[in-house]
This record gives sequence, C-alpha cells and structure tokens, in this order.
Amino acid sequence: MNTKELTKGIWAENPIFVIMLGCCPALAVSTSLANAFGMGIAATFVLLGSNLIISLIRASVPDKIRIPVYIVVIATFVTMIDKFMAAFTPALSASLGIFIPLIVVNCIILGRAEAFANKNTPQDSILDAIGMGLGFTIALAMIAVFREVLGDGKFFGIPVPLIKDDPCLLMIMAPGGFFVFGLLMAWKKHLAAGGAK
Amino acid sequence: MLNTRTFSGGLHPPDLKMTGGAAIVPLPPPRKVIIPLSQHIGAPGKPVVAVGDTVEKGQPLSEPNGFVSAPVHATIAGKVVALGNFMHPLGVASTAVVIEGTGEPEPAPSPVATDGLSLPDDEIKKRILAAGLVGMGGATFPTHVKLSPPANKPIDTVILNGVECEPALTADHRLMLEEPDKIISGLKLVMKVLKAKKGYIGIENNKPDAIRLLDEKLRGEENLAVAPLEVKYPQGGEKQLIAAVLDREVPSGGLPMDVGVVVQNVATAAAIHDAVFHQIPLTERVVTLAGSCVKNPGNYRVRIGTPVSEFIAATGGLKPDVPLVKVISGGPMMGIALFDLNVPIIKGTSGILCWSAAEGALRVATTCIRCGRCIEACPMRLLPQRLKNLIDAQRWASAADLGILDCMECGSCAYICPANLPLVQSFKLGKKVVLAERKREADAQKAKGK
Amino acid sequence: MNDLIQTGKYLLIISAIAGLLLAFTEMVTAPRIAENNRLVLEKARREVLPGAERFDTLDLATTDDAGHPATRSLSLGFDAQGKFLGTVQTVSPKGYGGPIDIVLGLKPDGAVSGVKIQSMRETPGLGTKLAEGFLDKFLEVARAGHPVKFFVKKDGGDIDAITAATISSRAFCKGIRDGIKVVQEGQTLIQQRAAAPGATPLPGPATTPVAPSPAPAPAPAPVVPPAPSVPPAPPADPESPPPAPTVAPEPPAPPLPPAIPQGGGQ
Amino acid sequence: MSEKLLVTVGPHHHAPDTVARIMWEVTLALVPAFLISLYVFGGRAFVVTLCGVLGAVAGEALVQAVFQKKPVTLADGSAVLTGVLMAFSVPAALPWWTAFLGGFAGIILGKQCFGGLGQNIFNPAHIARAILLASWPVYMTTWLKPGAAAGLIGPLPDGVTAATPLGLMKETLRNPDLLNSLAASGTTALQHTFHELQIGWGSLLTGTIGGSLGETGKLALLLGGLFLLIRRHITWHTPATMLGTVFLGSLLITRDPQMALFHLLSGGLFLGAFFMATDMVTTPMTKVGHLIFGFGCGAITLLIRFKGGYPEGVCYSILIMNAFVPLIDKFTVPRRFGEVRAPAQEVKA
Repeated sequence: MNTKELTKGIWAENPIFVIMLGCCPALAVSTSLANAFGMGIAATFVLLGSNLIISLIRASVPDKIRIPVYIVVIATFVTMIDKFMAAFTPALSASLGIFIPLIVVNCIILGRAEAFANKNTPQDSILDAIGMGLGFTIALAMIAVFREVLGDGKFFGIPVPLIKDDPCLLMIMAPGGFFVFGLLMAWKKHLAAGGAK
Repeated sequence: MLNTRTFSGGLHPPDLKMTGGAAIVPLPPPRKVIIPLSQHIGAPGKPVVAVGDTVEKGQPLSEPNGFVSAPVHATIAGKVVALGNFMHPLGVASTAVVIEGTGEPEPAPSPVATDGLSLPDDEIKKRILAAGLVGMGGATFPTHVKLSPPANKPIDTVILNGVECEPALTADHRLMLEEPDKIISGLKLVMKVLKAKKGYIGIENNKPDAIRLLDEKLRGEENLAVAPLEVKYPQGGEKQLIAAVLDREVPSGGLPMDVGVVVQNVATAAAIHDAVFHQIPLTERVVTLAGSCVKNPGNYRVRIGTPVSEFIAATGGLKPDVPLVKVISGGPMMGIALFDLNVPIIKGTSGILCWSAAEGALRVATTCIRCGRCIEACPMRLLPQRLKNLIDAQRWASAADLGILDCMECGSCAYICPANLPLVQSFKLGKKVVLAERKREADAQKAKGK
Repeated sequence: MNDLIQTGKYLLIISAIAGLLLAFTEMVTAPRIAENNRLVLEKARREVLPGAERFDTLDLATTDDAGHPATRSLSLGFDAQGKFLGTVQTVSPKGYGGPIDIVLGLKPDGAVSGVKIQSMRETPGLGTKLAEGFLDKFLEVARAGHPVKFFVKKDGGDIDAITAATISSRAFCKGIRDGIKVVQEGQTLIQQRAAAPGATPLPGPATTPVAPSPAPAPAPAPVVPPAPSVPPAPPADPESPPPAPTVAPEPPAPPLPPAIPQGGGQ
Repeated sequence: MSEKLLVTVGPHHHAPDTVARIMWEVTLALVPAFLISLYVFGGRAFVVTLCGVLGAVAGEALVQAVFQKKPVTLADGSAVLTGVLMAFSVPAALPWWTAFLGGFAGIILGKQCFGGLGQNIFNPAHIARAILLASWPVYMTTWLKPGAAAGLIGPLPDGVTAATPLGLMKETLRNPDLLNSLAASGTTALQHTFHELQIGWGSLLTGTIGGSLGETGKLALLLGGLFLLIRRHITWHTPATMLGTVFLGSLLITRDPQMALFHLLSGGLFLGAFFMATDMVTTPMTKVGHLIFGFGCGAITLLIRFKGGYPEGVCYSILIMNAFVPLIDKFTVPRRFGEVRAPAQEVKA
C-alpha cells in the first residue's frame, strides 16, 4: 500500500491550496460546513469512480481521444450518482442536488484523471482519489468554518454565541470567500516555507 | 527689458545665496598646486613636463590629445615635484602635475593686448584652445569644440549662461557685476566665430543688479540682449536655458547646436576675452566659499590646482566650534561631496560648501508614496518614480525606452522626493548600464559586420 | 485512416456503454424521482392551503414578462366537503442566484393563505433568510387583511426587505404579484371549475384525506376554455376529476375581488 | 583635515517635506471636520474615530512586527490617517467594535496585503468602508440624528436616528405615490426632503445633517482642503474636476440648479474629493491623470446616485477609479523634453 499516494492530496499537494484545481465549486459552496462536506463527499465519490475506471481502461484508450473519453466517463458517472440520489435519498439530494452537476466541471476530476489515473495502477489511483477527495473536503471545510462562523454566526448550523447577532455578512458573499481562500493559501505557503522566514 | 521666461518642470529650492554681496577677493598664490591633466570632458592631455622641471606661471603642462581635449597650464611659478596619480575631485585618481612654488613674488602681468575681434576666426579658436578653456559652469566641455560646429549645423544664437541656478553659488553673479565688459566682449567673440546673429545673456530674476548692469551695458547693441528668467532650478542646464530663452527644444540625445544655439557660461566668456585679447591661459577662476562652517564665506579668485584645504585655510579657515560634516565641490544640487580635502580646485569648480550637520544631515530613505512630485519637478519631463522602479528591477531596456539617458542628474526629483529616495544614484547607475549595454551591442554589431 | 477508425470505434463503444448505463439509470430512477417530487409538491400544497384535501389541476394561458404566451399550472384546492378553498401554484421569480421556487396559496378572495419556498439558490445567510425570518413576517403582513402592497418598503410597498438582500426580497415580492395576477386573469375559469365540484354531491369515501393523489387529471384541462357541451353530471368514478367547466356563464360563486388592494380577510 | 566627511550623491540639499510630514499634515487638515462631527454627533464620533484609528494601528503593527518582523512604521502616520479617514466615512452610530474591525481590515486587506505603504491599489479607508458595508449593512446605514443624545457606546436609544438627505431623496424619488402627492401639493422632492429632515442649505454646509461621521461638515472639509492646497499636498485638479463633474452632471440630468447644488453639497463628495481622490498612493501621478481621475470619480458617483441602488456613490466611484489608475498612468506619460515623434536623426556629438 502506497501511503504516499493517499496522503499527498491531503496536505502537500492539496488540490485547492496547492494545485488550485476546483476553485469555483470550492468558493461557491464553502458558505457552510454542511455544504462543504456534502460537496466534498460527493466529489470524492465521483473522483473515486472516475479514477478507478480511467486507470482500468488507461491502457486501451487511444491517446488522441483521451480527454473526450474521460469526459464521457465522468459525465456518465455524475449523472448516475445524481439520478440515484434523487431517487433513493431524496433528502440528501435536496441538500446536495445543486452541487452534483457542478462536479462534472470540477477540474479536480479531470485533472486527476489526466495527471494521475492515466498513468498509474487502479490501486494507486484509488488511493490518489481518496487522498485528493479528502484534501478537497478538508480545504472546503477549512474555508467553510471561517465563512459559516464569521459570516452566518453558525457552526454546522448551530448558532455561535457573540457572533450570531452580528455576523460579518461579507464572509458569506463571494468576496469573503476569496479573502478566506487567499489568506488560507498564504498561511499554507507560509507553513510550507518553514514557518517564519 | 524682456518678459520673464522659463521652462516647464523644475522647482525652486531656497536660494541660500548669502555671498551675493561679497566682492571677489583675489587669493595669493598657494605654495603648492595639484593640476590634474583631465579637467574637461574628453581625452586627458599628454604631459609635456617632467619631474624636476621649472615652470613659469601660464606655461602649458600638457598638450591636447585629440580634438575633444584641452591643455592645462601651470598656475604658479615653481618646480614640478611630482607627476603621477592623485585624487581628483570626482573621486577617481588621475594623472596630475604637482608644482611647488618658488615663494618669490610673481611678476606683474605684461599687458599684451590685441583687438581680438579683428583677428581671423581660426586665430581666435587657436588662442582659445591654447588657453585651455573649458566650460566653467561645471560641465567642463572644451570651449574650442563648441566653437567648431559641423557645417551642416548653422548657429544663429549664442546664449551666455548667467543663470547660476544652483543655490548658494554666487561666483558668476559677482563676475557679471565686476567684469561685465569682459563678458560682453567674450560673447561678441563667440558670436563672431560662430557667425551668430543674436546673443543673449540669461540671468535669473534673483540677480536684479546684474540684470540692470548688463542691460545698461547692452543698450544700443542691437543684436545683444539680457534675458531675465524666472528663478527656477535647473534653469542653468543648457537645454532648459535654451527652452526658456528661445522656446526651442533640443531633441532628445541631441546638442544645442541641433537647434542652432551655442551656450557658454559667463565665466567662460570672460576667460575667452582674456585668452583672445591678452593670450592669458586659464590659471584661475572665481570660487564661492559658503556654508556655516567657514569663517569668511565669500567669492574668491583662486589658482586652479589649489588644494581645497589650502583654499579654505587661505580664506581664514573653518570655524573651530562648528563640526564639519560635509564638503561639497560645486552647488548643493549637483555638486560632489568630497571625501578628502586635499583634492584640488579645478577649472569647473564653481564653489566649495562646508556644511555642518544642520545643513548636511543624512536623511533616511522611506517608501515611495507615488506623490508624483518627481514627475512635476523633472525638467526633462521624465518619470523618475517609474524609472527608479525599473532600474531597481534591473529592467534596463524599459528604462532606456522611458528615456533614462535624457536624465541630466540635476537632482530635482531627489530634492523634492518626500521619501528621500536616492533617485539620482539609481539614474547614474541606470545610465551607466544602459550605455554599457549599447556599447556592447554596437561592438557586437561591428564584429558581426566584419 | 486505420487509426481514425480505431479511435472512432473506441469512442463509439465507450459512448454506447455510457448510454446504456444512463438508460438503465433513467429507467430505474425516473418513476421514483417523479413520485418523490410529487410527494414534495403535495406536502407543500397542503401546507400553503390549510384544510385542503383534494387538488384539481387547471392550466391557464397567460403571458410571461416578455409578453410571450405561457402556460401556468394551477391547483385548485378543495376541502373534504368539496368546498373550494383557493388556488395553489408554483411561481419562480428570478432571484439573486437563480430562480426562487415559491409555492403560493391564495384564497378565493385573493388573500394569501400560505407561502412555502420550495427551492432557491440564494446566498446562504443573506438571501436564504427568505425562508427564515422573512417568511413569517411576510405572512403576518399578508394575512393582516388590509390591502397589501406586495412591494418592498424601499419601493413603496408594505414588505420589509431582508437587509442586504434586497434583490432576493424584491424577487420574492414579484413572484407573489405574478401569482396573484395569474389568478386574477384566470378568475372566470377558476370559478367555473371551482363551482363544478361544489355542485356535486359529496364525493365518496374514496377521497380519503390520506389519499395522496386524488386528482391526477387523465387529460389536462384545456388551456383556453372550449365550449363545454356536457352539463355537469355526478361523476361516475369518484377518482376521476370533475368534468370540464360548466356551460353556465354566470359563476355561482361571488365574483372574485381584485386581489391586490382589497383582500378583506375571511 | 582628517575628520570623516559625509559623502553622498547629490542633491545634498533637500525639500523639507517627508512622507511622515505629509501624512500628519493631511491628518491635521481633517481636524476641523472632526471638531464639527464632535459637535454634531457627540461622543460617539470620538469613540468611532478612536476605535478606527486603534484598529488601523493595530493592523499595521501586527503585520509589521509579527509577520514581517520589520520595524514598525507607525510614526509615518499613514495608519493613523487611514483609520481617521475610515472613521470619517462611516456612521457615527457604528458600534465601537465594528469601527475597530474596519480600521483593522482596511490596513490588513487594503494595504498590507498589497505590500504596505505605497503598494496598495485601492484606498484602504474605502476598502474598509466597503468591507463594513458588505458585512454589517444595518449598522452601516443607521445614521445618527444631529444633536441627538446617543451615549458613548452600547445600543442606540430610540429616536436618535435619521435618514441622510441623499437617502431620503432617493426614497422619495423611488416612491411614485409620494411623488404624485407631492406634485399635487406643488412641493418638490427637494423641499420635501428638507422639510422631512428639518434642514436647509445652511445645514448642508455646516454639517448638522445625518450622514457619515466626517463627511457632513462641508465648510470644515473645505478649510482642510484649502490647507492641503496651500501646503501643496494636493493640487486643484482632482477635487475641481470631481466636484465640477458632479455639479454639472446633476444639472444636466435634473435640469434643476437647486438639485445640482444639493448633489454637490450632499453625501461624502467633499470628503472624497479633497481627501480620498487625492490620496497619493492610489491615484494617478500626473496632472492630466488627476483630471481624468477626478472626472471618472464624478461620473461614477453620478451614475450610482442616479441609476444605482445606493443613495451615495462616492466611496465606490473612487474605488472603481482606483482600479483604473495603472491604465491612466500608462496613457498620461508626459511628452519627454526634446522627444522627437519622427525617428530621431542620428546626432553626432
């Protein structure tokens, strides 16, 4: 078991803070922790499936039509998940519904397919998918903690004392997302550079 | 009187001209003079004396080495005691002749007077070259070169530079008051050689007595006039002076002759008169001594080659109770801070300023706040702030595109900069690198052509 | 050339597999999804029109904002006794983040009986307050009885906008106005239809309160009222919808007052 | 002569102005307006200003001392100035902690994130205001009534708030019913606004109206502006074009000189024109650039006031124009002395 493939996505090669893939959904749904986890889990599942399938078929895919094939695989996967969720878990679908179609255009999925699953064994690709999915989820959650607590005065929907009466609405809005994203990225870089310079 | 004119940009630093009323005092010959062979822009002369030689005052010590070059002369009678590298006021060691005086009183000058204006042009130029004349405003460009423009650049106007826009300096001011006839005679000589139709003497309004005097003297002279100018730095820059007096712009990278003008300093004009009428070489000049550290500030006629320390001592020395912090050769804006007072006064030395901490304290550079004052101040209408950023980033090509080579290092931007940024320093570096790069490119081009 | 055929073949196979999978998915999920949606809508309908047990669909021809013809689907609600309680419809005004789907219940006199937000994509913490404090306050104002101007106060209306979410609030008000307008325009038809079941005897026990789908219209009601030829007759099948509107041009129910200014309460 | 001499490159003489002196003098120029705000809004104005300054100073010190580990340059006055300007553009009714956060965020996000003094693109005081307006819109649109006793901190007592003239005007103009009834009684919207708020032209000048803490005292701001003009920290170009554009533009739009005057004297226009649009760091560097910048600020202000959702547009107009400054600077490069448009002929020295 190659643990490196599993752990790299969580921190060292975090898809959001380092590779900077999938920033649009990250900013769009990081307004609450529930959304962040929902999106993160959904994306992880899709990533897992697409990575697995693509690494399985990687040898047979003609190089010229690599990307279209990946897109077809990913889109099929996402549509299936969307439909099944709507059919069998309507409550979950109602809260995550709008994010699922977003996953198709989440660059992480195609990015990992192209950068990793394309060249690695199914086992490694699964690990990579889990790691990257976790990294994505963690990054979203980190952004969401700030945005939900500061911007909505809640933590997982539970009102936070002191802040709940006067939340900083900016944090909920798009600019606030960028601020938090930027500051967290800077902090990550700062840590990566070995703390104080 | 003409209307007051000026140029765009520039600024008005405080005058500090305390010595405008002090008549020129001739100083006795010093015991020793150090005469660098390079006191002008261009090739240094070739020495024609050797250690041990006895020289007369006014005897040539070198001969010009090429066209853009000028000889230097012994400024006291005595014996050559050394010929070698000595510190030059510009901060680099260069070949100089050291003469120790005999201490004997100098013979009275023998008045050989010819009517210079009746001499042929070639003879005038020859006498000017022989006298070792260079621009005495500080640029020290050999005078005879300026008087020999190429045939395709006809000169219609000569402007005498009596602007003296540098704060604190009054040497030219005094000269205009005390030797106006020599100056006018010099102007006429220059105009005759260049076949110029008009002659102006540009003087700033802060010298009304000089304007009045010269205006009176020029009354009746149809083609000569005084051009009173608004008080503004750096009006004494050639290009700014031409813009102010004639409203002509010297093209970027060009010379005044490109717009049909030759500019001479008033002190040079007086020296031209001496050289042509009396065949007196350039052995002395008027130097302003000022600053809160000196006992007797004033304007002094000094032998070229006099070490600065001896010059100061001859005027009465420094005040013992005011610590000397900075000595500047030249004016406060473009002058050079001396690190060693044994360097000599040269042909281009217009002033020596001995400053205490009150005047010369070091100011700490902070951060640019983009106030835009440097842009307002730049007489060449450059963008000093952006140029500095480009130079700091070593983007030489962009700096060249923005006209770094047009910078004349007048210091207006650095004077006004509220952040005290060392702008001039950057530009000196930038110009050097850009020129070096150009030369390298030209060489490479040449090598390829071969 | 060979290469081209090869890749084409590959793409074809992949697409075919994907297509098959999707077809299978659709087959399995479509009925369930439809059922889920219907349940949700049903719940909402009952919520916004309290007391209604049975709903009847009526499609109305109307025009959208751009003036193009459009069809609006109304549900007419009846209580267990078959009394007409009002209309329910879904309006979808354009909010800040996309359409806001609002289920709007209106009483026969035009007053708002209930409002429920079905889905929206407004900014969490801002526009989403539509579903929180805003809605309660809105209902309070809307049910207060006096003529209600469904505009935010900034625009001269009676509704308190959500601070910093004026766009959402305005959209919400616009949705309500649109819904009222549709009902007003379709008044005649609605009354005809409402009258029909009322004239009939009580439906049989089949119309139990728990019955989830009492009135799935086998044929959608006509968009433009055709001249109905059949007089009202007692429905043979209690499950079937009431027949098409009666010929009676005079509505038996009192004319609907203009909804916006008057809504004089119960 | 063996003493060590100071050797520097020229010029050896220097103008007396320093960055710190400029900053402190601009701050000084704001003092009259501050006194007016103390008179109009009472102790709350002091608390808000103090907290704003403390927030700005804390932000600057935090970044420099903790993150950059550089000497703290509070003495240059720029952080204090940002805090004061931020406080001047928010309501005096603002809770003290909001004011503190405003100053803090303005410095951190508006200035230090860009690299500190001289590097920021946007006016940090206005960045702070924009952040506060987006974050706590209720507080940021609750205006103290002039002269109302509202205490120093804590919740506002009842009846101490009032609309700003611009805000009431906007509401009036958006309300067709009110406009109809006004038209019937022969009252103009302006008269209605003045009557409702019990103000007159004099109040607009002296500052006894609702509004941001430091923006109401037009005469005091003008005094400060004149001081800056005399001290040459600003030139006439930006304020004149900005005020002129707003005045003439409203005249053109409303065809009513009184309305034009009302728009000139309302809101944060004077504060913006003299103190914000002239901020050296975030505005163009040349005079032509200043003219363009001032015009742009005025035009966008008009656009927001007449067509936008907000009653007042000075803050955003300046922020928007800030973004154009590099472009303006790029296109307002002065013609160099002796620059020849045609290919320069080779000059042989």
